[in-house]
Amino acid sequence: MSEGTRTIRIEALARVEGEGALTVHLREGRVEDVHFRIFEAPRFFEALLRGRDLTEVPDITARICGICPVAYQMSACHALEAALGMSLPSPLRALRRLLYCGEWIESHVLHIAFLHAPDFLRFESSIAMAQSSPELAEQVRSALQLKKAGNAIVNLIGGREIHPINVRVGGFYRIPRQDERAALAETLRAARDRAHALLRWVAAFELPAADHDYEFVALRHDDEYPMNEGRLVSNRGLDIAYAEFPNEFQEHQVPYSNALQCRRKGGGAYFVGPLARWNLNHDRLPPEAQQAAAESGLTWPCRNPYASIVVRAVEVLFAVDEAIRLLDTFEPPASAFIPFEPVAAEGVWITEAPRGILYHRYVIDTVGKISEAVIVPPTSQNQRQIEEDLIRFAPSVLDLPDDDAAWRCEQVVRNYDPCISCATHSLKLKVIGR
Amino acid sequence: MTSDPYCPHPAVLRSVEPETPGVATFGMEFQEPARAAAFHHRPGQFNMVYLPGVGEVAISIASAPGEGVGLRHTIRFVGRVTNALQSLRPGAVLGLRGPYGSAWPVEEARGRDVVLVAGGLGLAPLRPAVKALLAERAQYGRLWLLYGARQPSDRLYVAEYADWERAGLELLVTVDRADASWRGAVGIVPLLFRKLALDPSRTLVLTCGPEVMMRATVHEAIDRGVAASDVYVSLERNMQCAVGLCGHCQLGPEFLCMNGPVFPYERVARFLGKEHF
Amino acid sequence: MIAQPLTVLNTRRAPRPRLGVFKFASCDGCQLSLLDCEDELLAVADRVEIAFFREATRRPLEGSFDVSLVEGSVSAPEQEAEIRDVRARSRFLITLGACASHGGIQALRNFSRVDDALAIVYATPETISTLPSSRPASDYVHVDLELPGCPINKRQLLSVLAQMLSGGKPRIDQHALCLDCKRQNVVCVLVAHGSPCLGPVTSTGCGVLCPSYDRPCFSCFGPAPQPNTASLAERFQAIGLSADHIRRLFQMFYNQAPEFLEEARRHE
Amino acid sequence: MVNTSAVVMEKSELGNLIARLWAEGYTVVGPTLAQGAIVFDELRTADQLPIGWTDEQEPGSYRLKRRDDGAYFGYAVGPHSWKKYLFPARLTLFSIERTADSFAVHQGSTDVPRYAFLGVRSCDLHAIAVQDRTFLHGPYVDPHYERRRERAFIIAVQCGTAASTCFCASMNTGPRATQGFDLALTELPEAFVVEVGSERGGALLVGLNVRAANGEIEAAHQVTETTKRQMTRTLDTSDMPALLYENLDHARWDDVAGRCLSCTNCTMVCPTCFCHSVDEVPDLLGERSERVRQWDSCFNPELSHVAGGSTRPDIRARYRQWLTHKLASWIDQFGVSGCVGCGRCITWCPVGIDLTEEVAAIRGSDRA
Ligand SMILES: Cc1cc2nc3c(=O)[nH]c(=O)nc-3n(C[C@H](O)[C@H](O)[C@H](O)COP(=O)(O)OP(=O)(O)OC[C@H]3O[C@@H](n4cnc5c(N)ncnc54)[C@H](O)[C@@H]3O)c2cc1C
Ligand code: SF4
Ligand code: SF4
Ligand code: SF4
Repeated sequence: MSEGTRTIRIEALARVEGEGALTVHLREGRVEDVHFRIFEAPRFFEALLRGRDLTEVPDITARICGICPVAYQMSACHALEAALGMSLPSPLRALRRLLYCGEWIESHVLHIAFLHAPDFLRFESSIAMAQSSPELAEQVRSALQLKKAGNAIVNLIGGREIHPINVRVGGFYRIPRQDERAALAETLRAARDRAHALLRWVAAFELPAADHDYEFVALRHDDEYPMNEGRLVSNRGLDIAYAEFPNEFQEHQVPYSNALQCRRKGGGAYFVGPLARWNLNHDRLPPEAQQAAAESGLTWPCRNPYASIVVRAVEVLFAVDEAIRLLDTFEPPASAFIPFEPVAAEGVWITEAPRGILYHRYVIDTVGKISEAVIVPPTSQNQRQIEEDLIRFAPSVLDLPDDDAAWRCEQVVRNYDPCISCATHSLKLKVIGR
Repeated sequence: MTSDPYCPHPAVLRSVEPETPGVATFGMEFQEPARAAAFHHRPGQFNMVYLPGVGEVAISIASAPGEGVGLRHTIRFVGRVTNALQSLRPGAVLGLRGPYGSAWPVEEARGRDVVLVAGGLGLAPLRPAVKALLAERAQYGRLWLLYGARQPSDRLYVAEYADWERAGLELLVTVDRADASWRGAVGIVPLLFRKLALDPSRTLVLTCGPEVMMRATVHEAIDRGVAASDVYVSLERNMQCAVGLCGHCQLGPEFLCMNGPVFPYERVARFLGKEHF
Repeated sequence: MIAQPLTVLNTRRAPRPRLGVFKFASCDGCQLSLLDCEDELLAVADRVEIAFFREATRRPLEGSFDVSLVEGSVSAPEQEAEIRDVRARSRFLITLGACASHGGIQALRNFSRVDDALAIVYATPETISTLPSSRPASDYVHVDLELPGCPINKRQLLSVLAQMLSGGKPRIDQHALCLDCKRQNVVCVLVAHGSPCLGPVTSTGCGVLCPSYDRPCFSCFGPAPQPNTASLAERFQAIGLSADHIRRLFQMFYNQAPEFLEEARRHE
Repeated sequence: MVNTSAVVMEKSELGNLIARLWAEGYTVVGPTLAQGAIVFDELRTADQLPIGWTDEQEPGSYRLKRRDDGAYFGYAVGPHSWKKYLFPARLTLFSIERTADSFAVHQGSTDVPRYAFLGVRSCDLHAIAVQDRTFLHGPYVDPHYERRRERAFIIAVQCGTAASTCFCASMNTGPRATQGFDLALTELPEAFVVEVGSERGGALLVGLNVRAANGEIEAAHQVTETTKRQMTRTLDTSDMPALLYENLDHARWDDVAGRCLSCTNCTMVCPTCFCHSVDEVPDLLGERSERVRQWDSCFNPELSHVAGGSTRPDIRARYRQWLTHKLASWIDQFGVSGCVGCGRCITWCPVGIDLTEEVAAIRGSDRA
């Protein structure tokens, strides 16, 4: 089967957010070309933001992605607050971290149980998985309840699971009441066992062997596992402030895709997301999470992209505990938000979306209108890495029938939990300035 | 404690007879014999018909009191509930509560001439009045039924016309649009009035149909000398409780479900003509 | 035997009704709402056959559907044929959310000339496929029901499915948000705080989120029937909003809804 | 006049009164601060009352303000009315469960709270009496209202302040509460004068620290007299209902239709509006459904929906329906006006439409 030319084509990737296609061209047993094509229709967010009031940015950018709207709201608010020279008091900071925990849990569990696990267990979907045996049904049901607990956080702190309404530049609209917070903490405590069970479940999956020397890029914070702040670091010595991002990274248009790909300047692909965070911040996880990770057999460092699913489960566990800690130690602030007056300025920020670093940069004018916006989502950044993984990996599936080969290739893509809606939020307006 | 007036009672669908395209008559019977026995209605009253999972609507009782077993409802399939009813087959269980509302003045009509004027589905609530009048034919003077349908195939209860006529009803039918087979009148119902040899002083007029048609009928009758207090109309509005609590069916001071649907025209005259009131 | 044969979805007769979920230009949020029904998802999957749902299953697109849920706006050339194909395969087509029903937030670009922008922006604009504007499905095909929201409310989606499974044509409430504000004891943020709330002209459905978070509604459920936007805009002016602010309020998620489009124009 | 059997109760005793009610099995509800307004909610202690606060109301505007004293009841009426307890905004009437060959009706729990309403104003007492006529005194009785109503304990408060939107004096519904309560409090600077309106009211006082009143009775009387004089808004109700019936084509309806949002707020805050819808809420399995009753409004186009459209298809028709019903046809239906002059609909209309002004405009150019 390894003679001649062959093309493995997946017209539309399933179980990813958004619309993407994959083409792997093989010739004589060699990978000739790989195109991870994102055909999701472009939505021009960076253009739409021009002329809008800065207070509208968190609501508008949330709509880039229904799976990780909180990430957009977090990066947007922090970038704008940076521009306005504001820093938030610790209770508001804590609420934002809490909100992010909710999104990490909800998004990771969705990916683990619904999008990725069926690959490892060879089901078309988690619904088919649930319908196949009582044990798997229980597993799926438990994952759903865990996801619900994550959503409960976003629901309370954000107002609703998708496109939260309670986030604003300067803080929040309303601080959840004590009774609401207490009920949420209870829900989360009840979810801890499920988080452990999820980790045990995925840890038992048979991971294909892989080992590659990636450049991992993530935030790193002085004493926390990174979410909303930190410096941008890599395992190859990168250590920069947010503002330097454009000096080190650059987006490219590729002819076959509606999304731009981001690469290291003068270099190549890099890897963002849970595995990068794990490799760069493993020491910032609290002892319980570290121990659970160790028991699950996760190594550090870990260069197997298939292990991402395990890292996600570790992060879920961490986020549940972190959310409980944040709720238990919460002291309500005097006011739900810090008022501000607009000034002409520029602001840059990066936060850790579930899928990796999310860069926002805004230029605002004297009356608080946006004059320029740049957004670089994690999926754009991983896109080149995904292609390179496929080039490395494709030869090993050559002997499989087309459908199986396609499936194995998809699994490689899903290691990155690509969010295609995010990646096509724009047609790069950014290029204009250059 | 007061029992819940919103509560439907199970009834079994016994028969479905197609009447015209989009209209069928449903025969149904309360599941509990006691409830069936306790149910007494008067011509012109209506029931609330409930379809579990879908909703509840007001439907006139098309059968006369004491006419066979159970109750008959003639229903046009126009919306959510009625369309869902359309697919029911005998044996299905639905809910019923009633009877509600006022009735045609069948008793008051003794000794007088009666003109029944129906437009379209408006014949359904008049049918029990026809049956009641004919059941005691000798008690009344002349009995006319003026009936207007959109087209010949839209006429309800065609099979019964001969019996009615034999029993002493003078039936005049008109259609908006005739077809090749149609030999009768063409035009709007109120115009049929002009064909009647009325003695206005001894005539009662009962009408049910679209509001515009009823208004024209009323004017025609009054123009012919019938007293406004001798003209009865049956009105429709959205109804949800049927017991004067929910407020949907108001027309000025009237709750149509409780004080109506049948009114002496006099009582509602000043509001009926008000557009969108 | 209870009210048996059901009109819209036939639940009692095998096979189960087939459900398809389709995506056009969007954020995925509306279809995610279905996966966010953590307590009901498996029950839904039991009652209906989830026959196509790319975000959740590898099953290929085949056959026809009793109900199709369509997310996203038509904004690329090939999507015009796609939406027609979905319609042809579907008995009952429901659009999910602001994008599918009105073009969504990305329809803000309908206000500028995308062709020109493309040429300036792209080194090779010809490789990018996009339509000049972002359009609702109803511009191309008949839509049986539009579920409003950016995103939709999953409760409303479940209610629609439940109604169909019970044999009724689904309906949803579309009155002004204020009615539910009051039913839920939420104090009016416009009257009590002077916040520019769009609730009086916005369709209900969200569950009164913003006012219950001390925030004025910014209409992610779009216009209620017969919205008196002019009177509300006048009120906003009286409480000190600039024309530009009023324009932006009406140019959000439902910027293409005729009533909002027109009101925004009055404040240009 | 103030009931001469009135007694005097120290302000500090109010907490004991509340505790007493809870101990007797009542759920005490009354005014408290929330969401920037004085709303009704459960009260466990007296300090949950909006002590030292007042409300400033104008058409379309409501603002809380600090008072310069520590009055417990120094404000007028807020956005909530007692109907939210007696006629809940959303209520599952019963559920229907499909059985093998029929369906079964499951009535919801009949074990509703026994409410004690603390701080009921005179207008609201009249409003409750108006709703009694709707739900209890017609040919059909609503058991859901009945159950809540017959168990409710009512503590009125005589109004010591009128908002600019109040006009109870015009409607003969206040400011002095004379009947329909178990107890009525008049707040004096140092104490409450307590009138007893029923036997169970009197019984509740037994064991509380109260003393006979003397001079306080006249002082209490003066409180409402002053309030009455403060009231600036009036509604001329002469020749209702005829005035409105005869002006159904008045040009003012078009004028108000241009302003009205048809948002339903006025009907929702009105303590007498009773329109509701009954919806079918099926479950996913098709085995059970609920009959859910919710507040509805004549401003909701759906309310008058019939196959083929709405009976009142535009805002003009809907506003006209509301006003004529409230002030005119209500009298024909129930023998009283549907308006008790509480002014809520004026304050809580987002665009400040004022029914007294609309009536004045129609009257001013009556039959013009
Ligand atoms: C007293 C009375 C007697 C009636 N008798 C009959 C009859 O004998 N046969 C018949 O076919 N129809 C009759 N109707 C009309 C029937 O009630 C409506 O056609 C039916 O409510 C439509 O409901 P739907 O859910 O199918 O339609 P949709 O249009 O989906 O209506 C939804 C809701 O609107 C209301 N509604 C819609 N149309 C009407 C209407 N015309 N009148 C009142 N409420 C409406 C109902 O609450 C209904 O549930 C009568 C109505 C009344 C008030
Ligand atoms: S807060 Fe907004 S939605 Fe609620 S009643 Fe006020 S205006 Fe209406
Ligand atoms: S209140 Fe308005 S803006 Fe807020 S969630 Fe609801 S519809 Fe959207
Ligand atoms: S109509 Fe207005 S003033 Fe009169 S009782 Fe109702 S809310 Fe109060």
